[in-house]
Amino acid sequence: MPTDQIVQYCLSGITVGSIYAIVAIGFNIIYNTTGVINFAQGEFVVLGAMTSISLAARMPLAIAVALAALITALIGALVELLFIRPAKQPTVLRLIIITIGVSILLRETALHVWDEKVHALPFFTGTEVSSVTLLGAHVSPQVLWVLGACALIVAGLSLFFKFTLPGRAMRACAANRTAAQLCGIKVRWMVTASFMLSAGVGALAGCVISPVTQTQYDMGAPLAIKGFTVAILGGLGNSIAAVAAGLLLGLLEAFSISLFPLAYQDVIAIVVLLAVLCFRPSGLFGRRDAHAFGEF
Amino acid sequence: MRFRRYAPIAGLVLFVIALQLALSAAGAAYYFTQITMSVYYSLVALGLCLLMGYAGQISLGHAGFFAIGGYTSAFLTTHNIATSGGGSAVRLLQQLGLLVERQDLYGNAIVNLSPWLALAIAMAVTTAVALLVGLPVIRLRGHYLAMATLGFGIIVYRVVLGTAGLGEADGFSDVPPFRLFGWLEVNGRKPFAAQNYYIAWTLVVIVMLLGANLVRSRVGRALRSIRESEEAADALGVNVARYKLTVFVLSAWLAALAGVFATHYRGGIGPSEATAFKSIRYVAIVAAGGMTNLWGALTMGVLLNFLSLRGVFGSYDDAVFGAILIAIMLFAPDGLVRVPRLFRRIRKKLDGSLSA
Amino acid sequence: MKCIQWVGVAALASVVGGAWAAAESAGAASGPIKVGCIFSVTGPASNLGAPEKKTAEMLVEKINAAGGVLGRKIQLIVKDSEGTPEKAISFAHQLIDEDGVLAIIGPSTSGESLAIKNICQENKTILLSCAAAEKITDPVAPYVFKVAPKDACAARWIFQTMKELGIRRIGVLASNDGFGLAGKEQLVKYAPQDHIEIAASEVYDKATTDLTGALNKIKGQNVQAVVNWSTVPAQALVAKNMKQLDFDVPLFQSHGFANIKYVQAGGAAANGTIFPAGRMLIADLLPDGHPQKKVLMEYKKEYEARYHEDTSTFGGHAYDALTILAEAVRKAGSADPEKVRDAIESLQGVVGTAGVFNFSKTDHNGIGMTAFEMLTVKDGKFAFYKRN
Amino acid sequence: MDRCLLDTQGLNRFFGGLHAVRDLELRVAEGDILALIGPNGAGKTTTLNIIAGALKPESGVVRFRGKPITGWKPHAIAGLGIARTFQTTRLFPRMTVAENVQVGRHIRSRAGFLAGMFHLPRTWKEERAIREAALAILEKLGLAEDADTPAGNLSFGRQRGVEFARALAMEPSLLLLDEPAAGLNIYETAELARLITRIRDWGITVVIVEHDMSLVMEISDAVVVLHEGSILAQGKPAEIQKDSEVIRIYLGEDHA
Repeated sequence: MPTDQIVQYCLSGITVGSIYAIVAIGFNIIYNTTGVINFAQGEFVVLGAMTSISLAARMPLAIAVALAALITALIGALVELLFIRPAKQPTVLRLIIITIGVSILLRETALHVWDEKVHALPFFTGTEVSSVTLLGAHVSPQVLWVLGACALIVAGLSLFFKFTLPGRAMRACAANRTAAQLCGIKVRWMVTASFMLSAGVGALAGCVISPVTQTQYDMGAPLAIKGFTVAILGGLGNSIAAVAAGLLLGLLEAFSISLFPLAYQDVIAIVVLLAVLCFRPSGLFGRRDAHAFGEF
Repeated sequence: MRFRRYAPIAGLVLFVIALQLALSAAGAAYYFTQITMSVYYSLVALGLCLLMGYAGQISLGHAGFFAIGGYTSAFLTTHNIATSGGGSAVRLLQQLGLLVERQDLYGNAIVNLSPWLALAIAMAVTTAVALLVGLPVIRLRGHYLAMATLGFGIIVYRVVLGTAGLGEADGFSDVPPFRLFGWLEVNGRKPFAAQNYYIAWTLVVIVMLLGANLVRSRVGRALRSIRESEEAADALGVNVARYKLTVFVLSAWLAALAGVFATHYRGGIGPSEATAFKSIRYVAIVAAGGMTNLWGALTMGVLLNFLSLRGVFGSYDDAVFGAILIAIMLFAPDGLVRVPRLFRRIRKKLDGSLSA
Repeated sequence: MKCIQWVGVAALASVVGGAWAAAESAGAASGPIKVGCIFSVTGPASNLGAPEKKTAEMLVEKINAAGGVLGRKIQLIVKDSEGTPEKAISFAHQLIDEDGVLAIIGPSTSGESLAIKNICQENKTILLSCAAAEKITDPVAPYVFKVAPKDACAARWIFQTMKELGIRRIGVLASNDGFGLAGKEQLVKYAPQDHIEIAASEVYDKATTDLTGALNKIKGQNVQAVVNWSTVPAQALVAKNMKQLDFDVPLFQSHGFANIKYVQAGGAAANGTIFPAGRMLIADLLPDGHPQKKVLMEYKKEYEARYHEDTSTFGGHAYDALTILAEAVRKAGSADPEKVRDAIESLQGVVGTAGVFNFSKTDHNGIGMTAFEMLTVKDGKFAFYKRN
Repeated sequence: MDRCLLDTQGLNRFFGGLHAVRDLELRVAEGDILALIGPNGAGKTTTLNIIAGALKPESGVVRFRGKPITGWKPHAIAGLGIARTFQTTRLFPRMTVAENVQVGRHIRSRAGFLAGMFHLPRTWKEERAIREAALAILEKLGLAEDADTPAGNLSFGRQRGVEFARALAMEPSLLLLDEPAAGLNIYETAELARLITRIRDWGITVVIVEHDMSLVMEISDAVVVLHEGSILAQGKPAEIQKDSEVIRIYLGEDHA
């Protein structure tokens, strides 16, 4: 295969991979604090994108995106307060089912608040036709924004979890909930904070990828499934690994197109997920026993 | 005393007959179609109830097994094997009477496998897939298990949607009826409505009989012990891996069986039967039924599917199932059908406070 | 016995349900003419079903306001099948056996239409499908009709335009829904006839986030043009990704692209796209004498005023179906299914949004090549495609 | 007197860098109560878990009645009649006490999926036998009146009793007890002592890991003192009490 085609497959793999990575980061935040995979994470991405699209019509893009992230964060807090907190010492099974129910409700509200049509946020730089050429291959500048946002969020979250008080408190909750309580950490509010943070990050992800992937009310679930795959592939809880795993999966999918029909692209991603789950549940980068406690 | 355990089954049979007579008398025989379809769907809920409610193993991909059963049977009973060589095999099947000659849409004669052979093959395929998926999956727990089963369901959906031989987006729409014995036939057309109503309910009554016995037996206790604490069950000599795998395959069979019969009854099957959301609906039904409660799963399976198939929820159909999931898990983890027990507890508390 | 308690409850619920429904199915001769609608208002095919439902409800009000048909009001019973055949079948039985409808409009997708084709035929209920697949009316079932334009005609128009541009070798992209599947079948069927070679073809899913990989694969086959056949919103990605890939060969779309939303989503990348479509999108550019102009302008005005959103050709299918049905009932002079069916078969020159319908015993679709115009997109708006 | 029921040879187990069990040579005589004692982290519970199959040793052999059972799965080892209790009681909370004990009868009954589904006469008899055996053990341990209450609702002490009843329902030949006295007051510990001696009188060999020295010294036939994964001393309780080495590692230098 000619080199520019290979590079092009790499770039399209990176484009898709960065989208999965930025969604996967959202899972790790909640997983790190509560030990639960939040099935409604995909819906935070959609809500963020849709809100910013509505706002972008009335205000400059940057403010619209920031405001959308804030609003979705508040929705995240609401979701935690209404649906997660009332559950008294829930088993993992019950929490999974609750988050599935929440994802359905959020999707239906998105349908009835907005509509079933497709929307897209304008490109941050350039337009639909502009493309950046790298080694003879072309990619939309928006992809660089997605990669940039990915790096920014990972760096920001690493700093937050390592050097700020609430960040360390959240990690304490993940490591040992009762011990954290004994140290005076209000665990219940930490969980709420983790939902807010994860919803905000999800919203940012939604806004950044919207020009590339477009946004529709029911795109949350398929995106969430790819996000899980990447989060688990990297090693649950570890967001830096999630970005690496995201790019890996993106490249795998991109190159799989050159061999298999596009229709089976998803099957390959899921087969990878099943393989990781069965043979190395702690993920490619997680330490064998790391998945016992979430570390960032 | 031994037959007291079969009273609920007898109650169910009486209800089924009474309902049929009442509806026929009231000239409302048109309900049979939607009831029959709901009953087939509740079969899947019963299988999932054994797996998720009793053995505590979540599965977000059980619609995949319904689709495997339905699609295998649909493909085998519509694929014209006269043209695909293997002459000797075809002659052998002919002698065994396992072939059916009929006309396709355009009127030219085709030869297909008999639905009985197709059913056997569908169940064999389901067993193979259930073992293939089950073996690695039984080692997983919690959200890893949820993810793996969700992944399995999506693979089935993608394969079914992406394969030309399986009709891609249109699926199958010309599946012949399934002639059981003599005049008994799984067929969606109006003259067969009452007959098919009873075929569906008979399947459910048999499964309820076997299921109710199973959950009260040694195996039922072992499954529940696995749900409560795998380590303790293992230490008591329960072969946790084998039991989880067996109940996984058993629930897959029930889903596939429902798939085969529903496909012949409706004369077709589409990829929408294998979506992740369809699996989640079964989970919602079992949860609403009270998880560890076969009767709950049956009641909610028939009732919720019947209402959904009648479009009572309109465009909020998905939202209703989402709300059920949340409400049950938050407020009534024992499900709705245990409500009588709830009243008894409240009454006991009231008597207690009154007499104290 | 706790089980007996809830058994009673379940029985009570369904008997009550039975009584409530029995009272509703009034006699067929007098009273309102019942028409059932099965649209996928939500779910994956909501971009087809939602406009169809809004259009049907709007048009029925208009017809009833003008005195209904033969002095009888039309009672619309709309069901949301979420694009799933199982619900379509359930609703078809319910509408036919329980509500005793004269005809069923919809379903929106091919899979559902094929699923209920036999049910409607056996129960002598007229089916006016809004889906695209040729198999709905081939083989012809007496009671089954189709209002969506033939994919074959759209494919032939594309190939004719390609022949004029000297294009021999093409790549095909299609969505994995009924519409994409039916279109791809016609492209493959008519390609040899029009000396076109399909070098590569890929099917993509509604949830696709990026198509650069697939387009890169097709670009590798050095094709002279790309045809995309889909109703799925992800199709706007095709134009964008092609531009980003600097893959500048003409992009042909199907009549599934005929929604201004996709042009807006495609932005500047959509310019220059060539596609066959009904005349709804360029109604204002039609010469005044054109038969469809009045119908299209009226429909656009009322729809946009009422729902504050652009019209789409899919919504138009519901408009045509209901118009044809009303016309047939007027012509048959009664609401008897047999007579109305014969009337439809004899209908000529019915002006609809998709084209002018001329039915016959063998043609249950009524519109052919004339239903289409080759259009293109010039700086964000639809325009006639003139080969310069 | 080779009445050795269970023995281990060269047993090793690591947790990361920690060498928890170091070439352990343990011999358990049939009919005895053997106590495994030693300071925290001496490898007592690790040894117990290896014998019960919950943990796999890096090297070494575990033999039961001379037959190697190293690395067997817990349910296979349980099938040989080796029962165990857990440090933190692991009952089946939402199942009734009777059902908990009935699961204990699992290895003593055979009805499988098919027999369970069809409920043939053979299964009736076995079910009745299981119910009666479970009730008998509950009566023996004085827990009969709680038979129908969910196990999760019982007090801590009674839950421990149910765990004992469940283990005894397996009619084991060897019972592994993991700190049964933890969290019990003096009266409950005394009652536990009487129970364990009764269990031994029923002919069941007992291996007990325990910190409560008065309980250990009162009921044990043999005591093994573990220190950093290997045996420091073993013998009759009286001898162990006087052993200077044991006192040193327990009470520190100046008391020796």
